[in-house]
Amino acid sequence: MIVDFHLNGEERTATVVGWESLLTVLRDNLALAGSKNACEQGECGSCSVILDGDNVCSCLIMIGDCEGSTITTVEGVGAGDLLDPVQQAILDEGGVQCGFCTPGFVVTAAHLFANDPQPDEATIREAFSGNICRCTGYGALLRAFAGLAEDES
Amino acid sequence: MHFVAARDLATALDARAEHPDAELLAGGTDLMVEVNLSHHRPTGVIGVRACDELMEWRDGRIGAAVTWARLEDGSARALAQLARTIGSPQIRAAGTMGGNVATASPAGDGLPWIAAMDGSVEVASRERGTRLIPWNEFFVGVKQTSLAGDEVITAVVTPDDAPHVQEFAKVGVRNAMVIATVSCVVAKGADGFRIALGAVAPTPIRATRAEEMLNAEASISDLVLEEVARLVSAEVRPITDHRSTESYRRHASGVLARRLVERCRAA
Amino acid sequence: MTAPTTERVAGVIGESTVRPDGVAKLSGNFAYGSDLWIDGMLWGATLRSPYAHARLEKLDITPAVTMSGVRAVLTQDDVPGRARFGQVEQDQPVLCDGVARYWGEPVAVVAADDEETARAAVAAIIVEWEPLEPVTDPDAARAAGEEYRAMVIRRGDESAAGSVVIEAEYETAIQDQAPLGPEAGLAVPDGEGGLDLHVTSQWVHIDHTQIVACLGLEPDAVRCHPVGIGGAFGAREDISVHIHVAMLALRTGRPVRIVYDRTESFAGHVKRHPARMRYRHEADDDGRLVKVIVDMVMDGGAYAHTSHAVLANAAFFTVGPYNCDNVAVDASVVRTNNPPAGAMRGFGAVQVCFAYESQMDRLAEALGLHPLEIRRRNALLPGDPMATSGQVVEGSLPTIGVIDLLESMPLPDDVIPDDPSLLPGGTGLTTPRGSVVRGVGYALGLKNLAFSEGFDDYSEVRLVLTSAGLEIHTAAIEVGQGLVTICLQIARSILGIENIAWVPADTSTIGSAGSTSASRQTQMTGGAVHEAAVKLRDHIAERFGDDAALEEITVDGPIEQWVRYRHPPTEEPDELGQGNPHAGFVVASHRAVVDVDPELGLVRIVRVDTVQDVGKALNPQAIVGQLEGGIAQGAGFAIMEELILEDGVILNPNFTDYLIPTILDAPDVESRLIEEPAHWGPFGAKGIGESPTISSTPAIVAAIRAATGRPLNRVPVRPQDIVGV
Amino acid sequence: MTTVAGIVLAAGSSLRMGEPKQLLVYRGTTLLNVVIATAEASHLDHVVVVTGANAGAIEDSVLVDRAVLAHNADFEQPNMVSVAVGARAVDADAFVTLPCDTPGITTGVIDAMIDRWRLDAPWAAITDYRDGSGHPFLLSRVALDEAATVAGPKVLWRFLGDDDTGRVSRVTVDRAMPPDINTPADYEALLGDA
Repeated sequence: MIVDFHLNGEERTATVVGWESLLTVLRDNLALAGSKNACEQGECGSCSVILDGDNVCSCLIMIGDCEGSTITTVEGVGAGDLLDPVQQAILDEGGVQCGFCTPGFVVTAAHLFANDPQPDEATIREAFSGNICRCTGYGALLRAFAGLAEDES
Repeated sequence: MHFVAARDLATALDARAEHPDAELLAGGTDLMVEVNLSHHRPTGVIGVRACDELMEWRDGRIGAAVTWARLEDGSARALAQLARTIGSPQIRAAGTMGGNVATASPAGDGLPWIAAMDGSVEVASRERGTRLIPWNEFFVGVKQTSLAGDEVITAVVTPDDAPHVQEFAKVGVRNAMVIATVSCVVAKGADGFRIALGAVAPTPIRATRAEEMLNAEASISDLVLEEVARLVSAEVRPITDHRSTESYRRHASGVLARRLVERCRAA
Repeated sequence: MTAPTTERVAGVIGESTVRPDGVAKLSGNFAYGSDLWIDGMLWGATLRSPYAHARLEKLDITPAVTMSGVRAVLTQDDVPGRARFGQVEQDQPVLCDGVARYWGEPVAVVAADDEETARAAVAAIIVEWEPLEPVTDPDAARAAGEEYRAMVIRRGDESAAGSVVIEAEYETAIQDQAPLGPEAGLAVPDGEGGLDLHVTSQWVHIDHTQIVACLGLEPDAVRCHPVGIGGAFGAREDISVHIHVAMLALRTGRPVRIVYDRTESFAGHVKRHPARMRYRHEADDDGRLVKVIVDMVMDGGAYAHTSHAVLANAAFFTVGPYNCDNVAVDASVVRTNNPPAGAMRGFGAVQVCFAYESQMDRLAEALGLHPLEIRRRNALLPGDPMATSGQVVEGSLPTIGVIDLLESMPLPDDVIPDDPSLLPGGTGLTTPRGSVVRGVGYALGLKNLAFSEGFDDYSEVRLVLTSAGLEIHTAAIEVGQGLVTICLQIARSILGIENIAWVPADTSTIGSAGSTSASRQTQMTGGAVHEAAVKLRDHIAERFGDDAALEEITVDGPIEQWVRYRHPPTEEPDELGQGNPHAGFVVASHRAVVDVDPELGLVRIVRVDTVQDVGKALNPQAIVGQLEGGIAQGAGFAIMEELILEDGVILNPNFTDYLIPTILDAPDVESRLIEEPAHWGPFGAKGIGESPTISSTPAIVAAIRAATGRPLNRVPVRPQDIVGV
Repeated sequence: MTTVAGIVLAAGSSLRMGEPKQLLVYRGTTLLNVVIATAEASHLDHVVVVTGANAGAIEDSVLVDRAVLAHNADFEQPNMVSVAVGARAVDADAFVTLPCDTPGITTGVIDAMIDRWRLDAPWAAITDYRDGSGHPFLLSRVALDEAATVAGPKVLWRFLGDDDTGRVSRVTVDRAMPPDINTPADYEALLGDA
């Protein structure tokens, strides 16, 4: 089947069987490898994308259900090397180590701060409770997001 | 593969009748795991997450496609509490009440609430119309329900007199993204206390002996609370698996029930 | 498909320079192993044993090879060279040799035109097994003599006796590194019988040695290239996809890629050794250790991997950073049908730290001493002999420093939080404030730096100075820890050049940099960069004077400086474990504060404070990142991370049930660094990657004990252990 | 320059093997695919794979890079019919026969035959091994047309092997004749050698 959707501001088309995950189609059909394939069970958040305004795991979205959807991936958050403020904050605080979880954190952060520019710490923690990071212990990430919230106030 | 994106119930029911092998897809949080693991290759799928009727939510009737993210903000207290413990924000944005009911996992977080409310599952088919299945007839075993092949789960329905005083708790060894070791809903209505538990039997269960004992007592002393805990621990039928042990689950069931009775009493 | 190259960022040592690969990682453009792609490549997939121990009765690949789109299906008969691989012992068949010895052991590999066909072909292979009784009890394996290595350490007088005796048995379960990036490799045939292999690895040269042997090729026919790594923690020190993907590429003549899914990843890399440790500590009335007797068995699983070295670490660090004149250790690592064990952050020092620190707490309690006081009285310091090997501690070891500084750090207010999400059970709302008990616990941990026991441990670096700036050529692997940043800072500090590029080298263009493990790369490759940069600087000064411009220096072309850097030599110990097996030591302290719901056995780790011996802080932000990340892994091991086995089969090979701490579980961390320069390495820096994982776990368990009074002799601590049901 | 085509003979019904020998597992794929890959790796200008019996299953599993497929519906007929079918599928001046059951015919042997054609364009050629003669055979377009008129079994052998006109050139290969795989015992031996 053919699925059309709005991806990072562009109209895109994918020819698919239909049951594939959005993640698979992004990575294998559309060469957008920024969304990561760490667990494919919705248990790590590395494949987070914004789908019609919701932050979801793209591994759990069936591509056949994406007709007409609006999707933002990590590639659509900044503009290549020109970082979005959430990306810059993570970089400055040392919130990147191996970086495999990073795209998921970037997308979740973009979603959070778009909806709530000044989240408190409890809100931040809960918003990122679906994003596993194995390297940083989250301290640098929390400092990055708390700093962003402070900058907004 | 045949994909029907049903925007209304009639379309969904037609598709269900015409494609008996097609799978129903709501949030995808269960089905896609099976697909990703190569355990499953659907030949047809009926998507219902944007089905108008199924997205409706009003007092006493929760459309099957209502997401946990929406339910987190609802007025049914225990339902909101449990919704907040389901998976992660990403899962709650996609996962639905109807999906939880359809999967019928013993650890399904929404199920003890339905049991505590004495709720029913509303299902519909093109040929036979709508029927209401009481929760204890709908959930028949581990991941087994009485849904017929041509039916679609349309809603979870709770009676008008469902208790407003209701409390939820769930034990897991992680503070997010965790499958329940034991979950419990206690509600207090005109007929007294109701105690429902999840992850301690093949289906959600009510601790009826504990309820009877509790509701027969004029006042709830510490002794009565201890007896509630003891009876609940005895009444559940948990197993030992890689998530916990039978004995811990029995113990925790009693503790949770006792604590939630206290919380309801204080409410 | 290029390996990650590095943008240039400013910064010298001591500054918290941001990492040069950060922008690519944040924008989704960084290429990890699983992102590798060549048009026209084939997809590989692996058939695995469903049993931990079974005889392969029948293997018929006909249905797979005759499937449309399948290019090759290979079994053990197709291994072109040596049939077995392994870093130390070559005991693991490349593909099942007729008997599967662990769950998930690879049996056959497929290359097909697409992923779906490859998976379908794996499913189509006809395979019949005769299940055999698996050996899953390490004590039984030891009794049967199935030992990869047995060690005996005898020091001092076995008849010495103390007035206080503490005896207990401890157990640690299987922790998995669970790196988020899956195992992945892309093999590209070169058309001349050889190939280029791009593979997730911590040490491409040790991979290369094993790969060429099994492929039956000359060393220069295979080039192993580093790729982007999504975390490692030890999981990538051994072979996974390497030989399989290379065999498929050679056989088909096409590029082939294999990427493991999460379940395969759990099956496909080594674990932290589970251990059983029987301890007897004897101390005098002042709490000074008189004698320590230890008997331990570690489960190495089905194949040897690095079990020999892990056991040595466990045995030599049995007593921890403490003095004791009389020590007897009997330690074995055994062969079972459990998942193969190998390297994981801490490498043997983790398991014993849980045991010796629990023992120290019990001694303190018996003597009425504060936990930090008994540690202070026994502290191992420079000039002291190691309790086990007798090796005199050289260089810095601020054991007293990490105790005193930790003690001076303020404890949080003793107030149980209001926010239910910060209580045990979190948003599960299990626990009212009134049911919470707070506990505080302490632990110290000791670790060796770099490889030990006489291993010829080195790192090669080539610096190339061009008119554009400096290039650092090395095969050292950046796994996320920040090695690249540190090396650029070192070179910049010595040469005063801003423009420095990191050029990842393959195995054909430079010698080994050694493994990115054992807390060694900051000192080893950092040391190599340091030495090369100093030589280059001196050379330039001699020829061109101090103020020559880059254009002037490179007017006749680039200037190169190659070095092979070694740490001070170590020795194999004698048959009683005596000698000088180690190149140096690093020490750390942790203090954990936990809130516990004793009735439900639920724990929330409120905070973990730490003092880390760093030698010299080259990049404070990167160090804090290692400390916080290591503590999160230690916290996971303390209360949730465990692979559960049944008859050797992993029951939870997925992120649904192998639980890693989330942001709601990870403790707040306050870090303090002690800078007392090491006796070798760049600017006196020490490797600190492993320390935070070693003593954070026992500190947390000590805090839970303090809150509950339960013995808790096993990690992870489960709710039922706290409740006692 | 003249062109040479290889014709992989894969139409047979494998009576003595009892199962399609084209599909026997060999070197991680099928016997036929190994032979095709060898042919494709040689200097042949074209490679044609002629299928017949079990064509459906064989064509599902066949791996071709530059080879083309041709079908011989008359596969019960002698091999010569398949050669003719293959020859019709390509435009070439000479044809090299490659039975799918003789995986031991190497790229080097094929290239030696091609070299002979390039050297003196014989009417036909046959390979002389240490211990006998056999495939690959080479037929010029003229020889092929002539052979197509001969009836009966074993046409190639009778036509080339027994030729006494001196028109058949001999290409000497200093090695043992590669065995053809006709029976389960042959197959076992092949796997044993591998």
